[in-house]
Amino acid sequence: MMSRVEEALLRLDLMALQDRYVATLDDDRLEEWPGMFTETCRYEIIARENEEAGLPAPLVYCDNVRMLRDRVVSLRRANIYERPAYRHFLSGFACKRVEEGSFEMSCNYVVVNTSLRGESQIYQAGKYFDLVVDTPQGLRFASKRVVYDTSRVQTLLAFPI
Amino acid sequence: MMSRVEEALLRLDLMALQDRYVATLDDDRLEEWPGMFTETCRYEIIARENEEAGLPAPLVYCDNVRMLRDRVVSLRRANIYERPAYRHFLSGFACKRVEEGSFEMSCNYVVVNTSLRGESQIYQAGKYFDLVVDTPQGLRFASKRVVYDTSRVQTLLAFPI
Amino acid sequence: MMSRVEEALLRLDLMALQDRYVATLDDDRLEEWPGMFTETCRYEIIARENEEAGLPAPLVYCDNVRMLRDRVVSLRRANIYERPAYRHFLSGFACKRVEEGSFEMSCNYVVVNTSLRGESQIYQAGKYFDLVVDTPQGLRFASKRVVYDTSRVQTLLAFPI
Amino acid sequence: MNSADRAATSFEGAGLRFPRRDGSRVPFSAFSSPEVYALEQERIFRGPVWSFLGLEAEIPKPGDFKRTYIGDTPVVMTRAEDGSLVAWVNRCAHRGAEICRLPRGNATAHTCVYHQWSYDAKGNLLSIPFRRGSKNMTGMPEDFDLAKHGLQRLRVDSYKGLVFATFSASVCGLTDYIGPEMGPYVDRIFHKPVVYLGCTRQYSNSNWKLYFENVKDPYHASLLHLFHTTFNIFRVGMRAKCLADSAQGLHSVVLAIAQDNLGAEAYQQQNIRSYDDKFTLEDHSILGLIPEYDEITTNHIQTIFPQLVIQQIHNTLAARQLLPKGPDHFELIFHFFGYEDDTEELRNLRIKQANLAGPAGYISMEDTEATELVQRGIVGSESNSSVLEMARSAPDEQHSLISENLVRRFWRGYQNLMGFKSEEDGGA
Amino acid sequence: MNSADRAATSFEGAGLRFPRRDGSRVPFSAFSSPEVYALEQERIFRGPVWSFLGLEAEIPKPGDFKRTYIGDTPVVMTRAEDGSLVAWVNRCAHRGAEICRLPRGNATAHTCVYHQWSYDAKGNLLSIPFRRGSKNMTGMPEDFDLAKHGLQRLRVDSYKGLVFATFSASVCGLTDYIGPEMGPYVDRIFHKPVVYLGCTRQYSNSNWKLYFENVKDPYHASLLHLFHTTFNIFRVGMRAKCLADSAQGLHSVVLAIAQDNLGAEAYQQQNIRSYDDKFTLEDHSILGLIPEYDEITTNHIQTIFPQLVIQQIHNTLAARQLLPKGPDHFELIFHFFGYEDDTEELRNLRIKQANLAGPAGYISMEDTEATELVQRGIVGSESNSSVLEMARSAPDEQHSLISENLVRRFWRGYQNLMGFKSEEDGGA
Amino acid sequence: MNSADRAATSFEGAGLRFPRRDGSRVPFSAFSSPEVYALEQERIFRGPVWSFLGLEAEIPKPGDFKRTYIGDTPVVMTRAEDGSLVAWVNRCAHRGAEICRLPRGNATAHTCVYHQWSYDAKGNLLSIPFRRGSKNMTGMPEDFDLAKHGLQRLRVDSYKGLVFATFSASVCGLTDYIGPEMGPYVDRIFHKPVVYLGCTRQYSNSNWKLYFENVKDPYHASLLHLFHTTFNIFRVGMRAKCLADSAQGLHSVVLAIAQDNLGAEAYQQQNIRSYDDKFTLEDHSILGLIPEYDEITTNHIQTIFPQLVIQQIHNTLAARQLLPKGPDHFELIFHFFGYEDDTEELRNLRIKQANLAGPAGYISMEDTEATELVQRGIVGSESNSSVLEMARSAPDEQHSLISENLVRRFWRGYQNLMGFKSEEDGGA
Ligand code: FES
Ligand code: FES
Ligand code: FES
Ligand SMILES: [Fe+3]
Ligand SMILES: [Fe+3]
Ligand SMILES: [Fe+3]
Repeated sequence: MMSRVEEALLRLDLMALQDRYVATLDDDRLEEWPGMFTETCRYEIIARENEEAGLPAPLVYCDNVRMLRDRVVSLRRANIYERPAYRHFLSGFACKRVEEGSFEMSCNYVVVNTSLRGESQIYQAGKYFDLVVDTPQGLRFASKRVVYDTSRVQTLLAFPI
Repeated sequence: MMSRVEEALLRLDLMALQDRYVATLDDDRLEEWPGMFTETCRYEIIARENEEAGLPAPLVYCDNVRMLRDRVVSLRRANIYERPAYRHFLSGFACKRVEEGSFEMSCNYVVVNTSLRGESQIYQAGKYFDLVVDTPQGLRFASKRVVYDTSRVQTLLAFPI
Repeated sequence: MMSRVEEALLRLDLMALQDRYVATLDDDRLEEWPGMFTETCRYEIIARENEEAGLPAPLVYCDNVRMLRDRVVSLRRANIYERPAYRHFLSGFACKRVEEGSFEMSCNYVVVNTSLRGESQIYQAGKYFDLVVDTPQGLRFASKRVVYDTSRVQTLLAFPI
Repeated sequence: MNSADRAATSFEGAGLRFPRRDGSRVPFSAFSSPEVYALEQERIFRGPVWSFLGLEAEIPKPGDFKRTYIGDTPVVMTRAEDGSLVAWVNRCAHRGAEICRLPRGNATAHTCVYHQWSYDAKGNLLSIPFRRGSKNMTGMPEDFDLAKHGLQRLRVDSYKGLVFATFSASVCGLTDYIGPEMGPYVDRIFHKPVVYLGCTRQYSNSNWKLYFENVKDPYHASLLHLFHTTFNIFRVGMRAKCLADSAQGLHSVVLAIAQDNLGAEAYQQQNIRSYDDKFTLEDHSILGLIPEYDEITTNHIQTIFPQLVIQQIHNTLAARQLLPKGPDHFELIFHFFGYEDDTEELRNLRIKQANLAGPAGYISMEDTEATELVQRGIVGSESNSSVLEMARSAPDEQHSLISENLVRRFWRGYQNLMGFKSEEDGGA
Repeated sequence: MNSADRAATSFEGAGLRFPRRDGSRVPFSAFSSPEVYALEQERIFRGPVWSFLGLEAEIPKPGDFKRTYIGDTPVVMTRAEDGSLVAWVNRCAHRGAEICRLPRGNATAHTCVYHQWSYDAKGNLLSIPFRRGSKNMTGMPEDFDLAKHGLQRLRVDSYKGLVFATFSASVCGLTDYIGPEMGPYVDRIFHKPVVYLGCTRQYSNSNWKLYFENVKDPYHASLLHLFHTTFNIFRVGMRAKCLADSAQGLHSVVLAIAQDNLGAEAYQQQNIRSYDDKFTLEDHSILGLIPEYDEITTNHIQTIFPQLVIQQIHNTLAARQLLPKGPDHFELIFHFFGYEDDTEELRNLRIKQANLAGPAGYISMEDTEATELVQRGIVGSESNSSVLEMARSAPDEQHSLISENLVRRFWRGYQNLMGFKSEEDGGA
Repeated sequence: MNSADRAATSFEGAGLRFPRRDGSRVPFSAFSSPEVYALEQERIFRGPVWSFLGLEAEIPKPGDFKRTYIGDTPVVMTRAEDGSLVAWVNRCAHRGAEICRLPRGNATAHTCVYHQWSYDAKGNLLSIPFRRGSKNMTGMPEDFDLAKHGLQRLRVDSYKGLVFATFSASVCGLTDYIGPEMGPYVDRIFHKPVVYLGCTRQYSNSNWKLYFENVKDPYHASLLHLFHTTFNIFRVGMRAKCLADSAQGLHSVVLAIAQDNLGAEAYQQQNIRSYDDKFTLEDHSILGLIPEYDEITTNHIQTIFPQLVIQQIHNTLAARQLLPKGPDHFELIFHFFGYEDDTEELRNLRIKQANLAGPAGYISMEDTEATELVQRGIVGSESNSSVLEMARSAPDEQHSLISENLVRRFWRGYQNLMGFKSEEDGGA
């Protein structure tokens, strides 16, 4: 039973990480977002049509955590867009240990966004493919690949998914 | 490990409470809804725009459980509206113990509603901010503040969120 | 505490089964879908309006696993439809042991589908009513009744829910 | 003023011209023009046709009602206390609110929620709150006559348990409307009392007439629906019958006649016959066929213009109700039914065979896929036309499934109803 | 060219005819026609009316602004640095971008994000980047006059803290527009400084005029809203007052006057009176009524055409802003407020009584349900009319809640503004 | 009858009049009128223009196809077995269904699913099931000629790997259409074989011409897109070139020319220069610029009317395809590409710099935000006009980014194509 408990605790920890991740974005705490990644992380948002065709063109592509921080500064200081009101929802969670302290995790996501005039719409649906590592600071994303179904991006994408 | 297990069990209990809460509403078992609150509870639905501006105007505001029961009677007997077919979905769950037997809990919600003509639409998205207390009868909401993003309420709001 | 842990593990196992179920469909691994059912299973998709009126007309009705496999072959080989891009989301999970090795489970679902032109829409919302049994091969659905609210089926239904 | 009137006006000038007189060319704007759609509401749905509302079996008891539509107009069909069938527009005579707010139910009086004007099941205005005022308050004028402010009642009739209604005072009676050619085929399915089994609804992003074309087009059946072929089920010796009514040509029936009484076992034995590959059904019961009519057919698909398609596919029976929802949408409701004297086995088979037809049906799901492919394909080509030539040289051929005769016949009837000329006739 | 112009043209030919001169028959197409809607934008919202924008209390400080609408047109109301009220169309004088991108805020200059043309709070164009070019680059023409390219300013005025604006140069002043009949009732509610408490928004799938009818129709109150009746609360001795303005008849007020100063306790005591069943409120405080006006009313519902409804229900106060959103949608914004000198108890009661009115209000949620029932009920019946007969024989009766006088008066004013003739007048 | 025809008719009467002859005033209804949109489909997209469909690199092999649009009309571009490029309307010659149901793929024959009419890659009708009937069944008429019922083929041509098609038989050849001014700049980017890297799609709630204005408007660049400024990146000595074609003025190119070959390091060193605050990029590689053309530009933005914008921003390359989707929507597809001979380093840089442009691009995301601000800002102001005055007095200035010359030139070409008169010319 101990191993079943250990396994359950791992699953719960990973789910809690994902919950914290989406709450960070949905609460507009962008400044905390890069801190959930490792220094050498990969963060990518890519259309499923490209992914399935083996084509690399991304919507967003970062190959280290500094690029994530740059994006946050740009979003806060430079770019002009209607402030999103994201709500992420997750389901179909799966995880497995790939090696000691390193875990693959995936799940569906849908982002419901509300416009300034007060209408909530599905902004984007897709699937997360994550690699999580255990660090002295806790679980961190070594890679988060966001593969989106909703290939027609409505207006623009500012905030991360 | 025991404390990790205790913590996990608490988290699961609180998530299960939230699951029961939404199932109660989605199954149209309104009569059971007030029973999930304490006698002196607060239940409030308020637009995020008011909340962020520090303005108090609510959509629904109850400062005790009797008001919840009154609302149920009114919905069942007095008010005229198309019966909703809510489906709540939750994500981004967070909780913490504030003191012995008292817990803060929050999560995203989206309510999908289906009209009588059979179309399902996003009715409302937002976030729950709850205070849960442990009572002899089990976990109860001492406070549930429903802060909604979807400021344009479609047609009307009858059933609680 | 042990019994609380056992109960929590059961709940987690059943939730994980449901997660695997939706991931199987959303990843378009239809061939694995019948394997999640028992040989003598029931699988049914039925409109809530019929269910509530006590009328039997189904959208899909299978009374053994061979019918599920037939459906997969038909979908792969015979039928013509735009390939769906489903994303299931679940909430309001409830479960209870009905007898040794046999569990009732229910939850809300919403399926977000993305068309080939890249728009994501709510395709169907409803509730699962499941009977799960413990078999030597693991947990299997002895019955899965999909009661859908969205009575206007958009265009057609090809893939299972 | 009325939007259909305006459309009519603009069409009197412009006109939707059909290139040919024989229905073999249909301008694509017939499927997308909002003006054509508005005019159809007037000339067809509020015009001289009988529109199918539902089955008597849906409202067996006095007071039973169902909310539905004729074209765009909300109507209610109900059974009065005396057992008679009634239909009225679901619009309060006071300020126009929908009176009946539930899809189905039982009520012998209907009270509008807005000001509680109350009507009996026949649509007569029974009472108006404060009609006589109260204390110093005046109430309705003395000359206000309740009898003149009932709901808008429709002519309603039923044929063998199928309920129809019409806005037209002048159209012929229902039996004549169905006509001598179609009657016997309706009778075939509705020769004994039926039981309602529930419905499924399908919503398509395409024009309602594309669906009408589809069910009058036996040519597509074996080409679009590949279920039988894929599973190597030969329908040996299948004979066909394709008939239209001789009046307007808007109704029709297509029958696929089994030569032998094929039960599930017979189908199973056919597995020895195969095409290139080796797919077989694991559970053959879905294609069982328990004989229950004099002439054994696997398919009986019959349209009674404009809102009904009668379906018998193996042992599954349905009355499909077709409702237009704007120029580029329609709703299709499959009302499943059985007979009162069904054995349990037969009833179960009907339910299992609901897998064949309906929004998820093995041999029907492709139909809305096809109509939507047309709706999308014709965008930008509104001035082009479809080409309906199959069996054009054999307009009287009735035993062929390889034919577009019924479709061409339909378009001639449609042009006639709508007042649309052909270019060959010098149509303006 | 302008879509309203086109619509106008087509209406000059077609015309929306009202069957009667007295406003007692309203053709249903008034609620669904896109042409009527386009014409309303021109003849009403951009015409000779004052449209409510919000409360001064929403923008108390210089620079405070709020984005809103007059009809379909986006406008901003703001307070200039000198404290004066200003309103301008939220459209950059350069290429038309919305300048003000936030619902609310504080700014004494507004810079368009597209090319950073910058305006002061009064809409004067302050600066254009690179106006004089740069190095070899030319910039704006020499004769370009900043003063001629400010934002489109509207006439704006406030009455007792209620802010209105108009596109019309010719309409009379605001006080005259409100008129001598309505003024005292506005004063009643706005006699002392108010505090803004926030807003709730409701979006309805129905025409904006259905809501206007609704608030001018005291007849529906006790029939549609069953809250009081259900909880056996008798409103003994309720007197009423229903007035329209004498100019156009487009404004109105409906008062329900309590005979006694009924506090929560008084209501509680009434529990002994009961109807058939035994429902009682467990928490009566929601129906408390702390006296605060000379004349004690439970309800004061007043419309100032076309965008304002003033509401006092018990102690909850709101200015409802009505915004049309196409022929079949409107948005309704409840701006809740209190008085600066509210006691904590009174303020809390106002907030608690927000449960009575608003999108989820016990005695208001049915209103949009009703307007939507009408919008759905009239589809297909565009050439029919509603029937407004209640108290028609007593057009001067002002003390009755059982009356459609205000609604008929409204439609006569509407016809006049829109230039729609009556058939009785031989309207074309 | 055809909705564009009807619109044309109504416009012949009404006309969209431009206040001035020089393109400096654009009536806002050009961006919102459904009639203008319908007429654009006819006079532009089905008229004498070459519309961009995609890159040859998207369909390198025989049989490769891609589904796309010209205006509203669905079309397919494909490569025939002989390697030639082909384009046809994606509409079956039978009853109009979309034939090609996948966004991309490889097929040398296309079979409509509805009745399995089959076409080769060039759109020739190859076969019709049961054409000759079967047993007693008649089939198609004797005189039915397959050759007359192929798909509607378009003129198609490619220029340096960019594929274009036209409905027009009379428009000049593609090279002439691109013209002598634009050709060299297309050549600059497409001088050697390219590799397709995938696409991203953006959907905007605004009129397609607002996007066209945007990419012809260098004036907005440093004012709307604040990325460089925010990170204190000075683009010292940036020179510009802005050219339109001399034929219609509908094409154009805007270049921002770097004086030095600035690599990432050069940018990094500029951090010493700063504005008011201290924001710096932590990872500068995103602004690297590996020199690869004779003239080093940071930006090359070139429009080939009506569906193409060629983009080079630093080392990221894209062909943006602009598709109108009704009067108030457009879709923009960024087709990213590299060169066949890219080093790994250069290819990776192109991919990383996709962060700069596209729906989430640091220096492009604001463009759709801006076009939507205009679309919302002009509601209710359809009879007003935009004011395009920047550098109006210097129409021949080509080295300035502070200019609306290209935008005015565009509107003159647009008026010409659409047949819209100016008021200064006495336009009706
Ligand atoms: S609208 Fe029906 S009673 Fe008034
Ligand atoms: S549109 Fe406002 S500055 Fe150009
Ligand atoms: S529509 Fe294409 S084959 Fe019939
Ligand atoms: Fe079919
Ligand atoms: Fe009301
Ligand atoms: Fe730009």
